[in-house]
Amino acid sequence: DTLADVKARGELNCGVNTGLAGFAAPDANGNWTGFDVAICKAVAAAVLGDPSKVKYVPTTGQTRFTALSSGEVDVLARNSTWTFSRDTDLRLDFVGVNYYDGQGFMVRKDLGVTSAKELEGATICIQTGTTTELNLADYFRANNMNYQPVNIDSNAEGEQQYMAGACDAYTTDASGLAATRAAFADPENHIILPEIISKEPLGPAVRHGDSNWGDIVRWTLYALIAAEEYGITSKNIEELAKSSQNPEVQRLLGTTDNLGAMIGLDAEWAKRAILASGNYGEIFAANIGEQTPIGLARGLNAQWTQGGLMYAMPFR
Amino acid sequence: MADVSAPAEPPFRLSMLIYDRRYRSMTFQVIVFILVMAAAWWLVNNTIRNLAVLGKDFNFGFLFQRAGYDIPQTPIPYTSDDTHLRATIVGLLNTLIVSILGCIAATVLGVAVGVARLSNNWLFARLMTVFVEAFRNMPLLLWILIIYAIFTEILPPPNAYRGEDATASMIFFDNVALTNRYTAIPTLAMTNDPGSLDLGARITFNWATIAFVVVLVGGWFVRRAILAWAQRVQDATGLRPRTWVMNLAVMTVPSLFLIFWFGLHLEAPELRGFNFTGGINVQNGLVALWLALTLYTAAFIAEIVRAGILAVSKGQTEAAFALGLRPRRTMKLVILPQALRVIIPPLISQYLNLTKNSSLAIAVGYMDLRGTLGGTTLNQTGRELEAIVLMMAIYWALSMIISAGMNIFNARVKLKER
Amino acid sequence: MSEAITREIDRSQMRISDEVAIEIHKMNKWYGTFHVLRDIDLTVHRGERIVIAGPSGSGKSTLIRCINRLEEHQSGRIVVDGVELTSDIKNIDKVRSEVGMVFQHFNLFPHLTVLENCTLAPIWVRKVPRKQAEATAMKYLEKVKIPEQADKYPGQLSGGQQQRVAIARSLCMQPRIMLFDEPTSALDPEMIKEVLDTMIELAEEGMTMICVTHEMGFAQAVANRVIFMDQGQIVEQNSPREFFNNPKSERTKLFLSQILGH
Amino acid sequence: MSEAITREIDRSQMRISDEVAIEIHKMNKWYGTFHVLRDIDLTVHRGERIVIAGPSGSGKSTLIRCINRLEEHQSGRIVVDGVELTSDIKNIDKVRSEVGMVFQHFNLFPHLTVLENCTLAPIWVRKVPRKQAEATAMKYLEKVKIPEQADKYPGQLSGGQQQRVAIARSLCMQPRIMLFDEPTSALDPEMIKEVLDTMIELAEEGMTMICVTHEMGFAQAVANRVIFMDQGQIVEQNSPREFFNNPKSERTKLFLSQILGH
Amino acid sequence: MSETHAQTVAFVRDTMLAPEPPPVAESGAVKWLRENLFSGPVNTVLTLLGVAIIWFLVSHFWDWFAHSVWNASSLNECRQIIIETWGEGARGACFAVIRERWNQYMFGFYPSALYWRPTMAFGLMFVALAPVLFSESLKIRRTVLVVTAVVTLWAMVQLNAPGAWLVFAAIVLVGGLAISERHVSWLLIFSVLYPLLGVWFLWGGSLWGPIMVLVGPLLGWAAWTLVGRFSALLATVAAIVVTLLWWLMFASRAAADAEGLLSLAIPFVRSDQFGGFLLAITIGVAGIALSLPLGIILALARRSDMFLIKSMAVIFIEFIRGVPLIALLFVASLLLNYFLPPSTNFDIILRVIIMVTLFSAAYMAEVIRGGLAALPRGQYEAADALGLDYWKAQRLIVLPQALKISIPGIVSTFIGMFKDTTLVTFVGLYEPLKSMSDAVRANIAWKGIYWEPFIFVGFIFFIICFGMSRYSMYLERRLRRDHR
Ligand SMILES: Nc1ncnc2c1ncn2[C@@H]1O[C@H](COP(=O)(O)OP(=O)(O)OP(=O)(O)O)[C@@H](O)[C@H]1O
Ligand SMILES: Nc1ncnc2c1ncn2[C@@H]1O[C@H](COP(=O)(O)OP(=O)(O)OP(=O)(O)O)[C@@H](O)[C@H]1O
Ligand SMILES: [Mg+2]
Ligand SMILES: [Mg+2]
Repeated sequence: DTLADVKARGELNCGVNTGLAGFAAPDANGNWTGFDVAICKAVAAAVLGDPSKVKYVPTTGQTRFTALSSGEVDVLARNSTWTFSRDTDLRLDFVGVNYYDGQGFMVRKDLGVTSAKELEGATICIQTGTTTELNLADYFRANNMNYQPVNIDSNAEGEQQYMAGACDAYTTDASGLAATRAAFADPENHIILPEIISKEPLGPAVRHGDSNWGDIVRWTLYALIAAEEYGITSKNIEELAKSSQNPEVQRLLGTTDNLGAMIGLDAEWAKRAILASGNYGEIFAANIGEQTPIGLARGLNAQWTQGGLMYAMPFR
Repeated sequence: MADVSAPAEPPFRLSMLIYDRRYRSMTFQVIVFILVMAAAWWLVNNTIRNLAVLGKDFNFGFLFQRAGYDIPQTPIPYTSDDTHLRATIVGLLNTLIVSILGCIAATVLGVAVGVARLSNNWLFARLMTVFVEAFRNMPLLLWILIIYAIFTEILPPPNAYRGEDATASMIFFDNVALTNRYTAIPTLAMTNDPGSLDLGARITFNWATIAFVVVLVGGWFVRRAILAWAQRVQDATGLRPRTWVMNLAVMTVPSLFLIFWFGLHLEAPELRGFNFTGGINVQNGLVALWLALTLYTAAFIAEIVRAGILAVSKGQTEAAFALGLRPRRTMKLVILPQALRVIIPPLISQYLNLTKNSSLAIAVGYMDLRGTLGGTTLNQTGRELEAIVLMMAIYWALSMIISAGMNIFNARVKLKER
Repeated sequence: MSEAITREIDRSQMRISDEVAIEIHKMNKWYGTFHVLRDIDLTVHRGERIVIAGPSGSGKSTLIRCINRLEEHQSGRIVVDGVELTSDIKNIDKVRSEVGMVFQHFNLFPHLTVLENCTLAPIWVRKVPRKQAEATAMKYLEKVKIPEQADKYPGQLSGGQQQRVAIARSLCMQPRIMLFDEPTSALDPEMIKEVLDTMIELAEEGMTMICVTHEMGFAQAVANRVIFMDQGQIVEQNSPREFFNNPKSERTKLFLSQILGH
Repeated sequence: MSEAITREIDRSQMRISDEVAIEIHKMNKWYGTFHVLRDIDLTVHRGERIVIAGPSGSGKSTLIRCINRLEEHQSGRIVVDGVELTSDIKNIDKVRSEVGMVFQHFNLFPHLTVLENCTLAPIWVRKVPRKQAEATAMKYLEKVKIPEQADKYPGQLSGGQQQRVAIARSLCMQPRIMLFDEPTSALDPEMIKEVLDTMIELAEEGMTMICVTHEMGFAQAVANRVIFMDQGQIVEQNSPREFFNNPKSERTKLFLSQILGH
Repeated sequence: MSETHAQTVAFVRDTMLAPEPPPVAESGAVKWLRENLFSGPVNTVLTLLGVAIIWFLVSHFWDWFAHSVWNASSLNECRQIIIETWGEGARGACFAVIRERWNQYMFGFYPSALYWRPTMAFGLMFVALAPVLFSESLKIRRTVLVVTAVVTLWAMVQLNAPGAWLVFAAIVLVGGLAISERHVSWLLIFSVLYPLLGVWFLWGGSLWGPIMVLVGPLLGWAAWTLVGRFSALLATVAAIVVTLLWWLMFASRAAADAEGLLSLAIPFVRSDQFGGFLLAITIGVAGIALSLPLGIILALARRSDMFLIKSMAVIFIEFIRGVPLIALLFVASLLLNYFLPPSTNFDIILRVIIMVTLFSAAYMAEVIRGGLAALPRGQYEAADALGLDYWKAQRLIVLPQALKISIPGIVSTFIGMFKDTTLVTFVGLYEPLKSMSDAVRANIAWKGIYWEPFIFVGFIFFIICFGMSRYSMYLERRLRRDHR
């Protein structure tokens, strides 16, 4: 029973990337920040009452799922794509999507390429051991094109190769491309091609078989998303908790109905989760949004009310 | 006087299991063996229980599923539609390629450097020392990364070869292009292609290749015969006939004939689209890995060679000189045969190390066994237990083959002593 | 160890011709700035047997190593068998095939059998057919009394046997001059005798020999001349009888008193 | 080397009791298929001093190594001080602490000082307190006349001194029987005397000793009995006087002529 | 004619010749050049080649080095400074990243207020090593310890170590120095205690843990002496059983209880905060310290004449030596959880240390086996003849000598292992070379910096490994002299 374990331990073990700008990276003092890290903090706040009670377990592409299935981590929030086989064969449960991504290509402007369809025969840098590798193979196969893959081990290597012109195009999730491009000395000389060749719904995962724990993580994520939808922010949450008349908000913040009890938590769980690093929109804006160096637009990740896909199930 | 009669075997007592030397070691061995077996059983039992808890099984069936990923450099035909098994084999072949190339180059370079360190050229000996110390005292991973980065940073991208105002030009009579992705080398083409031998599973050998192999192997045997003949002549007359002309001819004449017969010629790579095509593009991952392994291992081999030569005492050289042998003959007849005995065993273990170290290939994206089976396949199928067990078994088998070779060699050249 | 010498040699049987075998004239040698050999003058006639003695570090080894150019001298002349030693390789080869050398530590080739040790140089330097080289080798192995060891490896022999193989190996090149550098000093006492016997036999046959040794019994029994060296120079030269009974120089006296007192 | 023996021993002072120290009965030993020791019968009384001689390879070393079970015998019996040597570890331990052994190559422990060499076994085997062990050790080091070397390491001593340390080390276990395996044959001639003197002193005190040696002077001076071995068998056994002056067997005569002639 | 002939050449030197300087052509710089650089056509070519290589390297990399920037807070700032100072298009290194992230490269994510703790542990390690590694020569020992003491204390002051601990470190360092002057072997006690102390300094927590670990062998020893009166074998068994029982059943509880009574705790630091060279050195040192005893046991087993024992040792050693370390690290991170009882989970660093230990133990066993084989048979026989049993003989006679002979091999195994700690990057630990640099690059300020971290990390590795290899060469020469 993961919940009991976590409570007994007094600490949430959260699997994260070893270092991906915007999503999860330790700073010089070992403090973790990032879009995925915020999920860990929210869950810890909901379950343990303290967003800092997280032990971050850096995982590589190879070790991430094993770390989860062996019980080394309780939640895996490591920009992992939700796929059929991972959900079934690997015995994981993806509990939701915190970022709708898609695989794209980045090329130099002076290459004169404007579409991925023009990449016949190109050399393409790709990180090994990810779904992108499979997508790329499928895409070129489907379009009857040839390409030369350059397998690289980490994002840093990929950037370095791409910068030196060792590959014509660099492919990874569009969010990663944007982050990478942002760090270039000359971002204007690089373009991200319009084709998005895959769906990459990234989301936190838990072990298969512990549905209650899965529910906690899932609804913590939804709480963050819903909070944005209802306009609950870390600034106004205390006030809304006292004064909001919206029954949906009241239920969410535990003013009426003790939803938390149904998942083994107390009434204020969602409030704490939102307080940890703000609602979904705040987290987005603080880590990867347009004001950050990474500068991602909300796009698909806008609320459903804004034409995006972020849609929290009702708290009822 | 003590009464000394014929010794009667004392009857067996339980305490003899501990106090009698004959039984004591048995007892000890049995206890340790039981403990070890118990530990092994414990591990296996845990594994079985863990697999059950996770709802997994131990099953190599995933090897026959579609792999779905591409591999940059494939010695045998491979597409993403092939199975994980074939990807594994591709990875193994890639491991073998870089290991064998590395062993050869490291030996050549290592011997050269080892000898150069003994040279009386002060400057060169010092330079070689710097080389050896630099490579021995920094992690191999660092060298792999650095060399790979040097390749990408220093060499021009393919499109630098493009157009009128190309900033780079091909070398070796426009046959080879060095780029920061790969080295484009010409392929061998034939005007008179004899067709291929199909071994099934899309593995083919061109008859021409087979013909060349036959010629080379045959040539090697003929060469041995020539050497034996030269030895016989020398034994009989004392004068050793010159054999190098014949030796050269044995290999080259048939080869030249075959080249002519098949109309063999080079087909230079050409820049088309983004990349060079028409030739063979040797990935920089391979070249950088190969170079790093070579340099790193060569530094160790150099030390082994140096120690081996130094181990042959100065007295041996002097004795040979005093008998009137020239330096070259002394090297060949006296120093080398003795030095080799000292050199070969650690040399082989360097080969072992090189083979194992080639598993760092992933750092430069070269898809070796660890990159395919232990990397992407493991990752895509989630079969970590099976994949790692299989991978370790393969590496272990490689090592055993190499060290078995070493033991045979050692037994053959062991010095006879009192 | 004078008891090791079993027979008194009939010196009258040994012929010394007037022909000069080795001529050394004002030869000097330095190691770096260290002056090892100073103004060496020495003439050896064919058939002479010369023993060189002297304290450790006096340059005895260096002197005889210069004679077959294992070391280079820096000034003066060395003429062996009419050939002057210069850096001309041909001359060096000529001299080396005339001069045999036996080392203190034998320096046999451990990877070759005794027979192969003995035939190596004849085959590769003298270009003798193997059969013939082997026959010669067996002849000399018989002379040193170990023909039955021909197929063993040096490592399997005792020290005395090894040194005798070394002597046979040198003899196989049929040299006209033999140099010995303390051939018995690395041997156990029982084995010294075997080797000295072999050397005495050689001496009886009239081989020109220069021998660095501290076996004074041997010197008295076979040498025509004893040369005493100190500090890189020849301090005294005399017949063995005179040398031992009536040493002239102070240094020689001191040296002899140490050696014989022991 | 009879000049090494300085004093003639007053034999009347040495007591040989009737008590049996070592009893060997029909003992046989093989190395693989090679029959090294054949039907050895030997009784040694307490206080006896026995010298074993014989050509190389005759099994002398093997015999005395069997007595403290460094080698295992395959048939027959060996009873030391009433304890029969079988593969029972307790018996072996008992015998080894009664029997001291001195090797040809000393086998001192180079990483320990002389004093530590001597106290090691008393402390760890006999469980003697360190202080007491050191006092005993100093006593025996004085007996072998090198107390001043106690804090040096074996590598800093001469061969003769090392061998005397080895003797002292054995004595520190206060054995009732001492075995010596060619204790002087690895020594330079000057040093042999020191060691022999020490052994003679031991003999005078009535220690039971079995000594493999070729020092015939020593044998004549101290032995009660000389045993001559050849091809793994005891060929002759006699008092030293009879043995040297009147050898019975042909082999003994031949052997003596070689040894003494040399 | 012969006799008379000898008479005619009689010669006595009355005045000894004085040594003379060698002829000009045989000395001085000219000779040196001729002999060492231009002694033949081949040599001349080699010399020119050497000069060409040096020229190539200098001309290509010098200005990059010369234009280094040491003070900037981001890569862009570096680029700006270089352009400002040396003009458009100038290339230059940006070593400012090292300056900025120095602490991270050294200590990983270790709490900065506690940096002094690993520093102290590292300094005290030299005191613990003094009797083992530097026992040979007083001079070296003195130099090493004085330098260690000064550097450690200085660094601790810089890192704001609390006064009490400064005093503690000073006492141990100076005390160690004083003791090592006369009785190095006394320091062996410290060497034995050091692993526990080191673990405590690095990870912190309660001192009672290490103390209770230590109590195990003490109880074992008590049991051994008690039972030893009856039977040596039983005593050994009793000692082992008591020790293990204590460790497995009681130690942790006793530590907790004792902590409740009297708190001896310093702040606890979790393994995941280890990184950089601290991690590399921790894994390296722990690996070597643990693999040494294991290697000894394996080596003894492999030389044993008991068939089963021997074959098990051979199988283990050959298996470990046959697979790449990276595969074993994968076992540590991916498979170890399968092999242990369900839902046991322990520290990844610990798991990696276990695998690294097994790996180097196999190599260590081979090194020690060489040392054992080099020991003359006479030593075994003398030990036997004195009545020492197998274990006493091994402990008192054989191992002290064999280990000493093996020190050079052990040191080079350690160098290899230390370099191999970089591979833990593949299991997600922050070793300095790749993971730490990647982590630094994951920060927007340093994204895109590539060469400088490599050069820096390589340089540190070089210093450490080169120092150790020189030291082991020195030992080798010394041993050769001693063992003539
Ligand atoms: N290669 C060398 N370089 C420098 N000095 C040398 C060299 N070889 C010998 N020497 C020095 O030259 C001197 C003479 O050496 P040599 O070996 O000829 O002496 P030796 O009379 O043979 O002594 P020994 O009786 O010990 O063999 C010694 O002082 C020695 O140290
Ligand atoms: N470990 C062994 N294995 C096989 N044969 C051995 C072994 N040790 C000794 N031998 C053989 O046993 C025979 C007797 O050896 P031993 O050492 O007892 O002779 P020894 O009389 O002491 O000779 P020495 O005077 O040379 O010491 C010899 O032929 C020897 O080769
Ligand atoms: Mg000399
Ligand atoms: Mg013997």
